[in-house]
Amino acid sequence: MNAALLAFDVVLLAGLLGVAWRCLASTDLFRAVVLFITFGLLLAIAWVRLEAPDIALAEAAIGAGITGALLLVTLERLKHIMNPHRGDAGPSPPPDPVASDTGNADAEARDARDPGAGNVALSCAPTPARGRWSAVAVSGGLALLLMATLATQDHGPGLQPAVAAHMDVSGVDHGITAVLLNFRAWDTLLELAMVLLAGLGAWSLGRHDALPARPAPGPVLPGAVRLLLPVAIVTGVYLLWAGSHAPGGAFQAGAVLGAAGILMSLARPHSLPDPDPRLLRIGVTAGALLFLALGLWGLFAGPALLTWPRNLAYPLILIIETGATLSIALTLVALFVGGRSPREDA
Amino acid sequence: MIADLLTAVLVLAGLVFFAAGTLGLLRFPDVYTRLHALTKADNLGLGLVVLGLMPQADGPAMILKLVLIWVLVLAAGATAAHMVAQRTWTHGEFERRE
Amino acid sequence: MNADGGLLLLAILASSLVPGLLIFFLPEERHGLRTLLNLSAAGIKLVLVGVLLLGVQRGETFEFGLTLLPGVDFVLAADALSLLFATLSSILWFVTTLYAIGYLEGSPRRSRFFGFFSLCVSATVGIALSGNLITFVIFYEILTLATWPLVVHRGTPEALRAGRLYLAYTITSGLVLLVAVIALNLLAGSQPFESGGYLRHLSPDTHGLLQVIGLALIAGFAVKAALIPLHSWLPRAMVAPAPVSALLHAVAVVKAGAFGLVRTFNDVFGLELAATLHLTDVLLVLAALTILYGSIQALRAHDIKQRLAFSTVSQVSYIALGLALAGPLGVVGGLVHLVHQGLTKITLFFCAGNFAETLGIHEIREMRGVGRRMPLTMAAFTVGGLGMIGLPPLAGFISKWYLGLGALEGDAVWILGVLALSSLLNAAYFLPPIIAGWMAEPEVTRPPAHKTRFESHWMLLFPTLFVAVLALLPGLLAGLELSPLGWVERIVERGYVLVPGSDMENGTGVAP
Amino acid sequence: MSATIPESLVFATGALAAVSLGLPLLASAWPWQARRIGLLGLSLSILGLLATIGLFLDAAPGMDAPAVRVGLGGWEAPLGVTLHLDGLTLAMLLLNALVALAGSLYARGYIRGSAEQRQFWPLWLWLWGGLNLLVLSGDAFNLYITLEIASLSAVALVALTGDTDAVTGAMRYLLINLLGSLSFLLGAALLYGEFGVLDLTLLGELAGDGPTERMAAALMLGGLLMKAAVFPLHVWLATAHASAPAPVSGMLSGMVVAAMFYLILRLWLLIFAPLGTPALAVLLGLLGSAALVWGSLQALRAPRLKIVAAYSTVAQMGYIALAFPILILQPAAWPVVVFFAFAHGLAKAAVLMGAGTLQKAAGHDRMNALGPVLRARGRTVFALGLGGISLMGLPLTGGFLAKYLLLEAGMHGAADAPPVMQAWTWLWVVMVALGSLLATAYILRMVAPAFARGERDPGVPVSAGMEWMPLALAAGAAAMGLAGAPLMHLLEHTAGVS
Amino acid sequence: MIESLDPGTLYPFGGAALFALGLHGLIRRRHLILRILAVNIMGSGVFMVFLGIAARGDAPPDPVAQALTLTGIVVAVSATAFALALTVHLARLTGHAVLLPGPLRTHRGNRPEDP
Repeated sequence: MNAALLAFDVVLLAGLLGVAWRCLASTDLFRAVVLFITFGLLLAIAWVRLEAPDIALAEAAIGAGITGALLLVTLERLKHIMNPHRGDAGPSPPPDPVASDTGNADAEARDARDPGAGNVALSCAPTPARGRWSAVAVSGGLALLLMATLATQDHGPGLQPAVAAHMDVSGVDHGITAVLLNFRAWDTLLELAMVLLAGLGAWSLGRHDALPARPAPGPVLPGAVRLLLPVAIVTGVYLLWAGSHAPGGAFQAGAVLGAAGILMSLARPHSLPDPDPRLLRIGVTAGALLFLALGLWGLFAGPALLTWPRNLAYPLILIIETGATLSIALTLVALFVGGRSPREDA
Repeated sequence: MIADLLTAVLVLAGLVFFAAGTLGLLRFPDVYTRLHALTKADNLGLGLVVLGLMPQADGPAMILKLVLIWVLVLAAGATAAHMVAQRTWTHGEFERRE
Repeated sequence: MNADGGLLLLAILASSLVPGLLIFFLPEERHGLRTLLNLSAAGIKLVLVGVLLLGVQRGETFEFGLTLLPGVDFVLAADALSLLFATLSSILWFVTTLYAIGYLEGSPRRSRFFGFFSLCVSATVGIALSGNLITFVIFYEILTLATWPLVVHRGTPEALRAGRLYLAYTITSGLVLLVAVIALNLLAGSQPFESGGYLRHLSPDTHGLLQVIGLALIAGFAVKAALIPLHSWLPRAMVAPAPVSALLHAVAVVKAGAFGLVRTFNDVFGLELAATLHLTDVLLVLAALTILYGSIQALRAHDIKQRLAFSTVSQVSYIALGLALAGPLGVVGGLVHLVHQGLTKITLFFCAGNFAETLGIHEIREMRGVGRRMPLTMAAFTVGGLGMIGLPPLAGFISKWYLGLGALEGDAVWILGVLALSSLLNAAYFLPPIIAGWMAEPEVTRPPAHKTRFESHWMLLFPTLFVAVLALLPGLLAGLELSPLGWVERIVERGYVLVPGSDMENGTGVAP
Repeated sequence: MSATIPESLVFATGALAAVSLGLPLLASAWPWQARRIGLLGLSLSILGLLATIGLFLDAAPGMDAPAVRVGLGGWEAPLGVTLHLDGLTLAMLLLNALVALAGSLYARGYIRGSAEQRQFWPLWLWLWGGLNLLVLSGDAFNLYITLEIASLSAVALVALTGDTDAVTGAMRYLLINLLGSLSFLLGAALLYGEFGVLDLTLLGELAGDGPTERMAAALMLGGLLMKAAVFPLHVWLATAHASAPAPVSGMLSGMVVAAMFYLILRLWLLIFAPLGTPALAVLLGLLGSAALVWGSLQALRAPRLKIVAAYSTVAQMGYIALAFPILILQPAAWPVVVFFAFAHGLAKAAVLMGAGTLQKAAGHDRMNALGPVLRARGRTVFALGLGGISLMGLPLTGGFLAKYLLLEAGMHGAADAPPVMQAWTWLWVVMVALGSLLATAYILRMVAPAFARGERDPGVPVSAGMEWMPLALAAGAAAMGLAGAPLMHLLEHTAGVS
Repeated sequence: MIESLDPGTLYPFGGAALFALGLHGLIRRRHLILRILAVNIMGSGVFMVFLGIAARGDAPPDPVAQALTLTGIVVAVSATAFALALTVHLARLTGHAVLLPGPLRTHRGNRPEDP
């Protein structure tokens, strides 16, 4: 039986390495991004194979989904920056039945003439042959060294027994959530800070441009969005709640809700009002602030920071996870939108 | 025992449709036909796989979740296909420069 | 007594440091306040040094210690030797401040000048009062940092080049010293100066290493003591304003190097160990060569300040010579010359500054007949010149007399020849300007000076005359207890050099 | 946790971590008041820190374990994340607080626009908080996250000015940081794979010198050396530091680079000390010497004041890299790294902020046209000079003590090293001496125009903070010259120092 | 031979290979988007090593290593998001999204006419 599994592993790893190699070696950025998203999905399968469903969920939602969306929108922005005023007038495309008088109508008409030109931003020079072999030697050598070192390691169980021993006290009965939100809560808190910091950094660079994603003409997308949004929100909440006893949790739920937000901002970009900057800032910081505030209770009363009293552990963890989910979803949408809202600088 | 046999048969049938879809993707000349191959074959394939997994499910909740997955993939597939088709129709073939 | 003794030392240091830092932040136009600060600081320091002098004479100990790092202590201590240098520099600082205020009347950036001027003096006094080698090196390098801005004060490209050369020499010497001090610290631990040297107890097998360290220390101090071949920065630094050349290059900086040699030979190695390690012979040759080389270069120099600079190069080597003779009489000669040369040389520099400031004279040949126009300054110049040559009643004679005795005692008879030859050379480059000054007819008719009460600005004239008188006193009153000679004999008697068999030991004390 | 650790110290450790995270969070939630939160918070945290140092100093002799180890969430070492408080941590926290407070007071005048302030202050506090958490953390994975937080906020701050140089420098800095962090994480993964434990102290007890430790050391220390801009990997430092806003470049050169070396030292003391082979010593020594010479030569050639300061950082980091081969011979001399970090941190922050003041006043910082402003602004030039003196290692400054310790350790190590290493160690001693000479050259190049004759033009008036902060920092660097013994006393109580 | 190639050793090897592949891409490719992808692939490599370690031994997988990987993925996505925002900002300023290894602009200011 494990011969079949071994074969599956070898094929999967070969596939992963192949996709990664093709992705990094391609000269067309769009192809590289698509390959990268495929790589993310294959990776999710690998995590399932390694009996880590939570991580597979996160990888699919965040690694492939959110990162893929960010990459695609960045490519669109680069294309928009590289050649904003393109080409000559030509036959205009069939009238767009639903097109509202968006500012982009003329831009859309313009770039319809030479479809290929738009992609000049999306290609990049192939790698110069000069330093090729030295780079291959360095990375190959590093790979072999790593493998040799890993081969010498024996197969201990790691901290699994320690976690199992304290599961009864952790307030949840799913290992990973217990580690994330109780045993190593400090890592998770700093991780929320990291997400927040990425948002602040993106905001500090400048104001966000008019969303490049032009609403596709026709009723199909708005209709699909109307259908998918509620389902996404319900799924997100379900994931959040299920995290305490089954694979799921704040980050996966946050990613799903973030994806819903991105979908909403893509489908109807212009009718979406910029949120009040003060509320947005507080919303983005709420998750981590709540987490720290509850942690302070442990500092003053209990033995150390971030200690949950035994009987209150589950409700506390649930509150923290909700806050974290909202903040992560908000931050991911903000990162997708790009810079800070013009209202902030008023 | 019957359930395992049923699952194996249905999943294999599903795989056949997936293979057909992939073959279509590789062989068909232009965007629109490839879209057909992908959305039609894969969705059907997925339906059969979901059916195949149902006997393995341990409770009505799991079955409903499987059906929900299938419905979502259908909706997403249809929307995506429409979007790609419309963009190609308005902006011409996304030529490949190798 | 010890606690407030340390406070007294700190007060002496602070008395020039704190006003210096205050002056930095004084706006340029506050002349009155700046002069007040300067003079009061100089006055307070004089009083404090006086108190210290009396204290040390009564035999009390003054000590201040602060551990910078485990095994590295910042120690200030006042003993007879340090008093010698501290008294000299505080008296001369008072006089030079007066002179500088007069000299820099109307020139820009005086707050900056006097700020760094005060820092220099604090560093000099710090050098005098430092209790161990690491503290000495710390103040040695602070002196470098404080003097550089004064050398480049005029801001001309030439001054900046001179400053760069000065820094190159002194920073490198500071580094060499630091490495040597660390090596010593590793060998013998950080010990305070101890008369007779604290290294003499070390076992003989470390002598090879001690020799290298000794040579490094000599090299490090030789830069500031302007021994050849490390002297070339001194003539170039004459580009600085006169008060800087007078106090710093005639007294503070150059003496710091010489004082360093004195401390190393007397209180670190001890003269016997230095002799066995042949360090004294190296120093002897270096000193002799520098004396002659300095005098010859002085002869060839046309500019007054260049001549005085080269004369300083040779005169400071007398102190090194005294040390190198390793006999009690030689040391007496060297130490007493430290004071005499300081007083005499500062007189000459003040006169040079006076001539330049009042009549714009820079060259030796322009001094013809200057005696008629500026008789008092010319008289001071004469006293200084004759003192340098070493005519009997004056101070120079006493140091050369003791150096001669020391040479005889240390049976280095050829040194007598060097002394005689250098005195001749001194005469050769000092007598012509003196004679020309008094006797010769002024070539160029100078514009009639605007009638002031005195021949030049009073703040330039009085300090010059005061210092000229000071240059006379040690010669005439050599027998007194508190005269430099008397004080140096007390230092030497206190067992610095108890070379067995010398007549010094039985306390007869050679009367002048 | 041994009973002798007083309750108040455990609380203080937790409080320090909470404040270091709470302040940035508050500032991010309420950017309109971020400046006030920042200034108030920083001053309070300094007071708290001083109190903690006092507590630590009189409790430390009584404690059997040299370090206060607090398991967050009540979970002890292998399972939970532990915070780590000992002499070394407190010294770095103090340095971080001092440089950050000085930078904040400086930034009050430097960052004018209200929109720009709203972006600057949260990121600034994140940088300070991230570095605090980095220094407090005692867990390998937690170190990875704090490294990421500090690096990301540093990159965002560099890119804040928005001119082309800054953003290019920031991008290059970001890529180097990501590469460094990932290699650090892979090293931690290898250690976890071998020992199944992430806590540094436990790793220290388990680690020997097998293949895993060697590979993990190469990856982790390599990543950190990359972030600390040691010679071959220093390319990002010049553009990033030169074009960043002055308080940021002060913090980058002063604190971020020093924190990386703190981490290298911490890993060295706790885990990787047995790996110190002569070959590694020679390699690190050569790297350090190359950095020293290359950095100084570039500093002598650089046309702009801030670039001279940036390359001077590369050179000074060469000093610290030189300290490690000497540490292999003379393990007891490890405090030299902290002394260098401290002295360089204060002095370099003073120099860079001084340069920022001059740039603000003159509108540019090209050296060949800066004469008039230099002549007019005596106070800033005095700060540059005093900071420069500490960089040169001349007496009675922090730099002097650091150089003294390094020379002493080098010569002591050379005295009783095996013959082959003796030659190399003497080379390191000579390089240290040469380094301070080169430092004199480029500091002189910065300060000399102020003394040259020429017209004086104070240029645009600058705020009081920008006028006095460089001087305060330079005075701090000088005052550290007298504070050698207390710092050494504080450092005695450090984990991993047998 | 077969049982020595269980996931506990195979996937860490794969992770090491991915890390090296990503490093190669990061060194060689100049375009920022590709470099960011390379960094992500390196990150995935490290996470594969972590999860490979977690799956070692026949005991149920080690939740701590898996939690660390989850945290790592979120940190990776935040760093990537910021890197992409910075790339767009750089493109807006310089007109291209490539970090040319060209001469350091630091020595540009030598001539007086330099900005």
